[in-house]
Amino acid sequence: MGYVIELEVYQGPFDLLLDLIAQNEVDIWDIPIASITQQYLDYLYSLQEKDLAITGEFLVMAATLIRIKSRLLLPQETAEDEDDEELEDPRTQLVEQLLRYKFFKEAAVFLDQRYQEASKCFTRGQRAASFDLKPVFTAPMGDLTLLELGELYHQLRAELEKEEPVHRITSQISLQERLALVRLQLVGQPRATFSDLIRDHSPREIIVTFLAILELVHMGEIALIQRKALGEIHIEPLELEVEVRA
Amino acid sequence: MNLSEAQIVIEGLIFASERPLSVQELAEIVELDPSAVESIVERIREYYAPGALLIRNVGGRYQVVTKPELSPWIEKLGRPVVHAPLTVASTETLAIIAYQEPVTRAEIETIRGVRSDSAINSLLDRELICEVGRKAGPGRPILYGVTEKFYAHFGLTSSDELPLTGISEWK
Amino acid sequence: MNLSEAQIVIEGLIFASERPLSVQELAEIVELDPSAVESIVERIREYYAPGALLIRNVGGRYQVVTKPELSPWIEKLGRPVVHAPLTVASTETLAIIAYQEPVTRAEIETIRGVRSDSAINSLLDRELICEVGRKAGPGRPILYGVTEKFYAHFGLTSSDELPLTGISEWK
Repeated sequence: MGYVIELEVYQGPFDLLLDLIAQNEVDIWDIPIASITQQYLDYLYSLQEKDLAITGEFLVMAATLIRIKSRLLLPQETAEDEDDEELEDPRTQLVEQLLRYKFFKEAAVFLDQRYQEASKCFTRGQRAASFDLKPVFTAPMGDLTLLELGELYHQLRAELEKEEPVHRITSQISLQERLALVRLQLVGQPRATFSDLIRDHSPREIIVTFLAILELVHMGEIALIQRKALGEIHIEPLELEVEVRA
Repeated sequence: MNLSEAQIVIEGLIFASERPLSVQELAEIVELDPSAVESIVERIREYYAPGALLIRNVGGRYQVVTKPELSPWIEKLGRPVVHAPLTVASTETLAIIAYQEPVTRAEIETIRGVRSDSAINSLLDRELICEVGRKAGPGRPILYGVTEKFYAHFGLTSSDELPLTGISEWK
Repeated sequence: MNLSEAQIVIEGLIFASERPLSVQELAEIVELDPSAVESIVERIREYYAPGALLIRNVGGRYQVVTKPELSPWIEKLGRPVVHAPLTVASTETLAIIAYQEPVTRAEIETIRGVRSDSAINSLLDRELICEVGRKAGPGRPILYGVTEKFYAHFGLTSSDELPLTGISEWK
């Protein structure tokens, strides 16, 4: 025969048969079953030669084709003795299946085109979380303040630094020492600035100083004043009388 | 609410909604007739005409999307590809479900001539199809149908938009 | 590309982007001067004026949102509102992301000393953080940053406005 079938990937036996019919340019209602069957089997052999798995569906179809072929070869009078349904062209049912599959195969091509076209249209990229410009958000952050968030972050960083194994015996600054130091620096001063207090400090010392300042705020000994965002933080010692009376 | 106000509200609703909105949903919110909503949507379409956006009707629901010709630019934003390409097997299976719904796995496999479990599972994972019930009879097999997402992904207004050519040849 | 074309492209980009876009990003994509982009954004603002949308500047980046006066209508779409306060774990995780962004989960977990998946997921659900990219290197881990919602909540325009940022030696 010398007919070479490319080793295409077919979705199934219907797909393969439709391709063979198309390649042979024959009328689907009058399939030359003998030659198509041979080409079908050749394809399966070529798969086998390439060690490619042949699924059961392809083998079932091979059997069907051979059965149809043999039935077509039977003399007409024998066929007339058979049941009514056998009077029909044995190819008819197969052709109907093929046409039905062909329809959906074409519909799939249509869908694929629509899929690609539709994917060119982009929906809104962000969730519409922010249609309300008013800054009244009770949820989702509750009453968390920005300063609390900042303090929390620095506490976490400070804890991380503390947890680091200290191999160097450089000055280990304790919070208590730093607390005392900050108190000392504030004695007799109306105020100090944060940058004064951390001058020449290592990052680790800054953390501990910062924590000491937070601690002093917590104890009500000092107040922190920042006039503008990113501005200098002023530290003012508070009168402790109130504390004493309470 | 007059028509111009309704137009602004409907535009905002379609924009802000996380999913495409039907005429009925819009009509209920703005308390207007569905036909009035439809004509307002047409007005929004005209209003959008000179810009980047368009109102798309997917499965009878409205959605704002960018015009397709802008896709080369928008792809530069590196938005992850949400819809990985479908395999041929999945697209064929989807076509059968779209036309024949509700349909069982066995019916799909009869038409395709091959096992279609993995195609069905992949379509279920992508939420393009869903189980819509059980067929009466032995084994009560699962019936599949397409989802709203199917219409959105394929930019189809309704199943009427599926091509009919050749359908009479076998139906 | 002329100005009208650029206007349509920029409108589409701002609409489709998953995060607010800066003038620089837009300028790079459309290959125009930042000042030209700024004037185009003003033109889009004017174009949007009669409708439901507006271009908002969040932290120096543009995004499309619906006009605030439409919120009573949009709330009728039934967007879920979660009132549960943040857990301590989530708050800590948020603090780290706000100050250290972009930051990976592993980096967050190093600082907190505990697994932080569920805190991260909860923050993603609340849209206080989002994925901002991938870190170069093995596994290309996801990088997290805070969202425009985070800034909006605190009325910030950029991360420079976070308090106590002077102590940034660790970065």
